[in-house]
Amino acid sequence: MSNAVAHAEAHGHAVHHDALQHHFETMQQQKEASTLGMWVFLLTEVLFFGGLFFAYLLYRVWYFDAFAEASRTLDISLGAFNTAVLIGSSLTMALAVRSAQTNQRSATVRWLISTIVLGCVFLGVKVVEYADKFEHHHVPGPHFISESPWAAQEQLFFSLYFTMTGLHALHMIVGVGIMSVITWMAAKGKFDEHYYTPVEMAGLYWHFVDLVWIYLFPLLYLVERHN
Amino acid sequence: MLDTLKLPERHYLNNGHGLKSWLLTKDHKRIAIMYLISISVMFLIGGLFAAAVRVELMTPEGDLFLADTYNKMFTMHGVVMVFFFLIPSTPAVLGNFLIPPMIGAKDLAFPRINLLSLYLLWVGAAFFFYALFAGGVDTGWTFYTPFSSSASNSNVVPTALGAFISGFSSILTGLNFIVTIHRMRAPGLTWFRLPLFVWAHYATSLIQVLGTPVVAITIVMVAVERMFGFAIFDPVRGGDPVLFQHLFWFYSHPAVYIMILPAMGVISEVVSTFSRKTIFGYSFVAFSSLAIAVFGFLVWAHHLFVAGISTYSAMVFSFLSFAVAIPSAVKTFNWAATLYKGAISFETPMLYAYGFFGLFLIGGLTGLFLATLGVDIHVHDTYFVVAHFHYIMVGGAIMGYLGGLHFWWPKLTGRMYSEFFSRISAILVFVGFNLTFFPQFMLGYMGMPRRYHAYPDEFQVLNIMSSAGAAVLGVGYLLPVLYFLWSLKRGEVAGPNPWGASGLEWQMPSPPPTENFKEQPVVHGEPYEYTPHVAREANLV
Amino acid sequence: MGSFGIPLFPEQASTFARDVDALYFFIIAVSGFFALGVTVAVIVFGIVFRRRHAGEVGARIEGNLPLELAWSIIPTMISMVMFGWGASSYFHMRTPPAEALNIYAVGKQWMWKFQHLEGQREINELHVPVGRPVKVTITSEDVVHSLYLPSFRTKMDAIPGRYTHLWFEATKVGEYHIFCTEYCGTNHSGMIGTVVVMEPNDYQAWLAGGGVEGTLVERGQRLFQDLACGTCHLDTGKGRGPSLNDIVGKTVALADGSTAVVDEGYLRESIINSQAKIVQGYQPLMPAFQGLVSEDNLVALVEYVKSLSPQATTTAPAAATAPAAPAADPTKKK
Amino acid sequence: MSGHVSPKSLYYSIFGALMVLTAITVFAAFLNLGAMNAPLALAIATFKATLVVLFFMHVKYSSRLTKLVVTTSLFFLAILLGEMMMDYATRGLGVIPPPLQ
Ligand code: HEA
Ligand code: HEA
Ligand code: HEC
Ligand code: CUA
Ligand SMILES: [Cu+2]
Repeated sequence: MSNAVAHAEAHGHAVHHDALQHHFETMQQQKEASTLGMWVFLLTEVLFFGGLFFAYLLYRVWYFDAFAEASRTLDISLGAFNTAVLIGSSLTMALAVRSAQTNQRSATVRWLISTIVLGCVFLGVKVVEYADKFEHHHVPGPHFISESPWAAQEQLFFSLYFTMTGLHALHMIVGVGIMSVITWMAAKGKFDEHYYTPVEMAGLYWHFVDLVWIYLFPLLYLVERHN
Repeated sequence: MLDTLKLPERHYLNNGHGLKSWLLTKDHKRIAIMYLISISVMFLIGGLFAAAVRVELMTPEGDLFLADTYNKMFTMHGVVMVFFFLIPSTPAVLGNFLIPPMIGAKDLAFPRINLLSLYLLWVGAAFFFYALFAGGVDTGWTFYTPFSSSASNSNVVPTALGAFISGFSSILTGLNFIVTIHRMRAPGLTWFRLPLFVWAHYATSLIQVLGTPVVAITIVMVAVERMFGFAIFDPVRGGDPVLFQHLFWFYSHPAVYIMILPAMGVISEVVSTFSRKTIFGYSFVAFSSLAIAVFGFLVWAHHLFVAGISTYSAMVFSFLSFAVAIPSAVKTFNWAATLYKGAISFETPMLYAYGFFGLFLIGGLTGLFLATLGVDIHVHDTYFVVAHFHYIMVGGAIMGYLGGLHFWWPKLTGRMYSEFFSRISAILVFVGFNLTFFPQFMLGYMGMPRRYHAYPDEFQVLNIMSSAGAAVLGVGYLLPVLYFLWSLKRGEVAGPNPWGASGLEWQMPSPPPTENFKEQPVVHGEPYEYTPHVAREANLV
Repeated sequence: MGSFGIPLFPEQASTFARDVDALYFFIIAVSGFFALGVTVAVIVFGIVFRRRHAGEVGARIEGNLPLELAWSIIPTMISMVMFGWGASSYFHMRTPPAEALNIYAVGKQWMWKFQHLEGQREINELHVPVGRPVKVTITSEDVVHSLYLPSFRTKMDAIPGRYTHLWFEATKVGEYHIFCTEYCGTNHSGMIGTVVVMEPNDYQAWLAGGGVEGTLVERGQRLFQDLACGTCHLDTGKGRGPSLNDIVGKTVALADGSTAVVDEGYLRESIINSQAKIVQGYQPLMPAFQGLVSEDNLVALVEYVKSLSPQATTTAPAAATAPAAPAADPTKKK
Repeated sequence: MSGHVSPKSLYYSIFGALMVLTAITVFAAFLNLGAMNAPLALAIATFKATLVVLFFMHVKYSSRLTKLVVTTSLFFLAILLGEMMMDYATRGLGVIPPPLQ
């Protein structure tokens, strides 16, 4: 995926680009390989989260009241805010890729940095939310406290909440890491309109992380908000 | 004729010396060799655990080891053999080495990722060894909850993380193969000109990338439950322990095809080469690999027939399990038909292929017993199941792997091994194998449960036969280590194409240069062309 | 039974045994046919078409469509026979007849505890009468176990938090193995026992010999009082909880709009974790008895609540499953 | 070989649509739609996901192979969710299937 081509030397020209690795014949082939590789990687990610989603789905059907009750303890405004932030970061990411495609180096860097900043905002909010959970003893395990009659099953919800959002946050941290490297590369002028695969691949990854959240938000925060 | 052959002056093995030139290599061939060494070590370790199991089972009483020790022995035997030996075996060694040359490429699409996946296997193994030296693990290779998540007090988390990490190694290998096969084929090499070995690996890779992530997340769920006291499968807090089994087998059933498909690919190559004939029904064999990969995902709950799943879904899963047997049947029949009117010779790889036929047939057909609901209720979790999967995994998959290793050894090293000893070993493995595992079918139907440290007296005779067989089998497996090592220095120089095979990989010198081909090869013909004309060109006459 | 001193088959001691063994032989025959066929073919080809000189190559045969079809379709059809036969015997094994004797089994690291309705309790030993269907309701107190009766050719996992069932009808007086076949930790291989099949009279005598604590229902009734269930569950239905009379076998409407059929699993869940399913018109007031009642006592409570629905537990289900019983009959005659 | 370059306006309008849809999800969660709450929320999420995949991730302009990979992932996800649900959904049905009764 992206790091496979990460060592690329820049300022190329169409005929024999410096970023072309020895075992590929053409830049086209190299780019197609990276793209396919990234998509196959995302495919594994879909199934990775798929297992978790099934566990969630099953218990939500079984213990709907407990899930509704537990979900109401989540802060909907923070959740919605974070959704907006993450979608915003997807926008900036898409624009970063576009700038790379059109060879606007400083715009690329600017959009990438915006994406990183938004990603960090998201993670910051997540920290606040987690802290709140610890404070209210909503972390499943021996210290879990809940007044509701569904205390036991609420732990299922919170276990899934922490696992799902935790893995999602982990993906974001990795994403921010990757993005920092790419920003640095972009600032160094390693990309041009013939070679911007790393930016594009990082973008695909980032959008995927966004996709996961698009589902997590309603599933975790909005189980049953009326009444 | 062979005396005139010389090793090429420059090849991948002498292109760079010292540890660093190996550890930092991006050459798929060197990575394959490192895999070969790693998994051979793991196989010996797994085999030693098996030996311990067999020695304990010679007497009905649990007298040699404590029950806990015994439980750890078979658990670590299963974990090592499945996650650290058999899943990486054929793909990571032979596939890694051969797929690029077979499709006329210089390397895999992502050489660094290839190296990374080797490192991940090592890291995973390191976790496993940590667990081993910290006292081992006793959950069985299946890690069933709630035993693994709350009852066991052994090193579940490090072992599970070891399996998790080696799973990533497997995902990355599969990803690399998929991209390579899609994007790196030589001009003229259309899909239907690909060697069946490549088809088999393509199907394998699909399973690796689609299945492994699910077991990864399942392991994560067990780990958070164990480490943080979360509740996901915990029945006390309303979780469903059987959900774990669903998720686990969603991966682990397809995973058994990760183990067998590459071996099937090897068999296709070997059978064609040693009968000098094109594969009968090429496209059926090719598509049956894909069919196995896809259908393989539909049948997992046949491991759960008595685990409290609904009667209806048991019906569906049983039905689909029969469906997944059909493509295997198609393959078997096509291999047999390939032999018809061939020009067959019986060098060691072909002996292994014949061994594969016999053992895979028995293993596969006993899979039908297990897929049959009424019978599975009786034999589930007995030695019948143990015998079934050893027939396929040891009889089928390892016979295929060893056959492939003998077949391509001259390509890997440039030298031949001792034909005499290799035949002896092939025969020992076959005989020892049957002696070890056939009695287990009878034990299973008699009702002897698996994972038993002590058992009622009436089972002893068959158990002694099995243990005796294991000793023969152990010798059979040890021999190749010796003659392969011997061949590295003393073996006859093999030349580029000692078997007169038709694949692209045989057009490289043996051992091949780092870049495989000097010029990008262009493919004009069909695979498996064995006409008298081709035979002459390959210096067969 | 056996050959050369090696035993080959476990005893056939239940009505299932013949059925399962017959199916087993059928599959052996089919497998033997294919295994031999392929083996003979490859060996014969290997001899007849062996390479005679170094440059020889095989004939160029690409394939043959009719053959391919034949050897995909024929195995498919044969395997459908296996499937059908296997599935029908599975249904049979999963459908306890209504008149079956009820016995409860609780797995625990590392023992089997059995309870008879008459109040007999035993560990690692199970006494049953010959010639009478017996239904065992199984659960576990800790991890997954599996109750395996090889001479009866049946087994079922014991799953914590749930009831599962198996049934059998013993055909031969004698003693047979009980094994635990789901790996459950250190002493998994010690979790074994004996099922003692007795003549009905002996069985009655045996039952009479124990039961100091009274029948299961009586024990349940005592627990019901001790746990003060009756403070909420009044017979009038006017208490804080619904009346428990005549609920078994009925469909109850739940607060979330769904419905549930009242069976043993439902009763168990209602007691241990009552909030999972709230009966319509009631508040989630009932305390969860999880951890307060052992699985053994739960079984007694469940039996007691069942005894409050006299029609359901005796006549009603018998009527509901009556047509199924004759369907099961042909397999019973030997 | 620069691939498809979408106009900036497209990105902004997709962003706008996603924000609006998020608002609708939150709003709808507060309505009592009975059994329809969850399906609606999931339908909106799926619609949003589709927008992201097609436009932000350029699948609309990608090769057939990329589209194939996307469908493959959905197909196997459906197997995972569907076949497992099949077991749980049919557990309550008792043992004897109605037609055999
Ligand atoms: C490489 C590994 C491998 C392979 C390829 C297979 C292949 C098959 N397996 Fe096996 N299996 C395992 C490894 C494997 N298995 C393992 C490890 C376990 C136990 C795990 C554990 O619990 O620890 C297991 C357990 C297992 C079970 C669960 C048993 C239980 O626990 O109760 C079942 C049940 O259906 C099953 C069925 C099958 C079937 C139908 C096939 C089919 O794919 C076989 C197809 C092949 C043939 C059928 C032979 C060739 C065909 C012909 C010659 C034509 C004639 C055919 C017909 C008439 C149809 N296997
Ligand atoms: C690839 C997979 C693989 C392989 C190759 C093997 C190889 C062998 N296995 Fe095993 N086995 C499993 C996968 C595999 N197994 C799995 C998944 C389980 C289930 C675990 C669980 O229940 O959790 C299992 C369980 C299992 C059991 C059941 C334990 C139980 O349920 O209590 C037994 C018992 O006989 C057994 C035996 C053997 C033997 C004798 C070999 C032989 O083929 C090994 C031969 C190799 C050697 C012996 C080592 C090399 C030789 C030497 C070092 C020479 C010196 C040795 C001697 C002279 C003896 N295995
Ligand atoms: C504090 C009051 C209270 C006590 C004590 C109590 N219950 Fe309940 N029970 C309820 C209420 C209220 C309901 C209905 C709501 C629900 O389903 O949880 C109920 C429901 C049930 C049901 C399901 C009834 C149906 O019609 O579906 C069963 C069975 C049951 N209780 C058994 C018991 C047993 C056995 C005990 C004692 C161990 C017990 N209850 C103790 C209040 C109580
Ligand atoms: Cu209990 Cu094994
Ligand atoms: Cu399987």
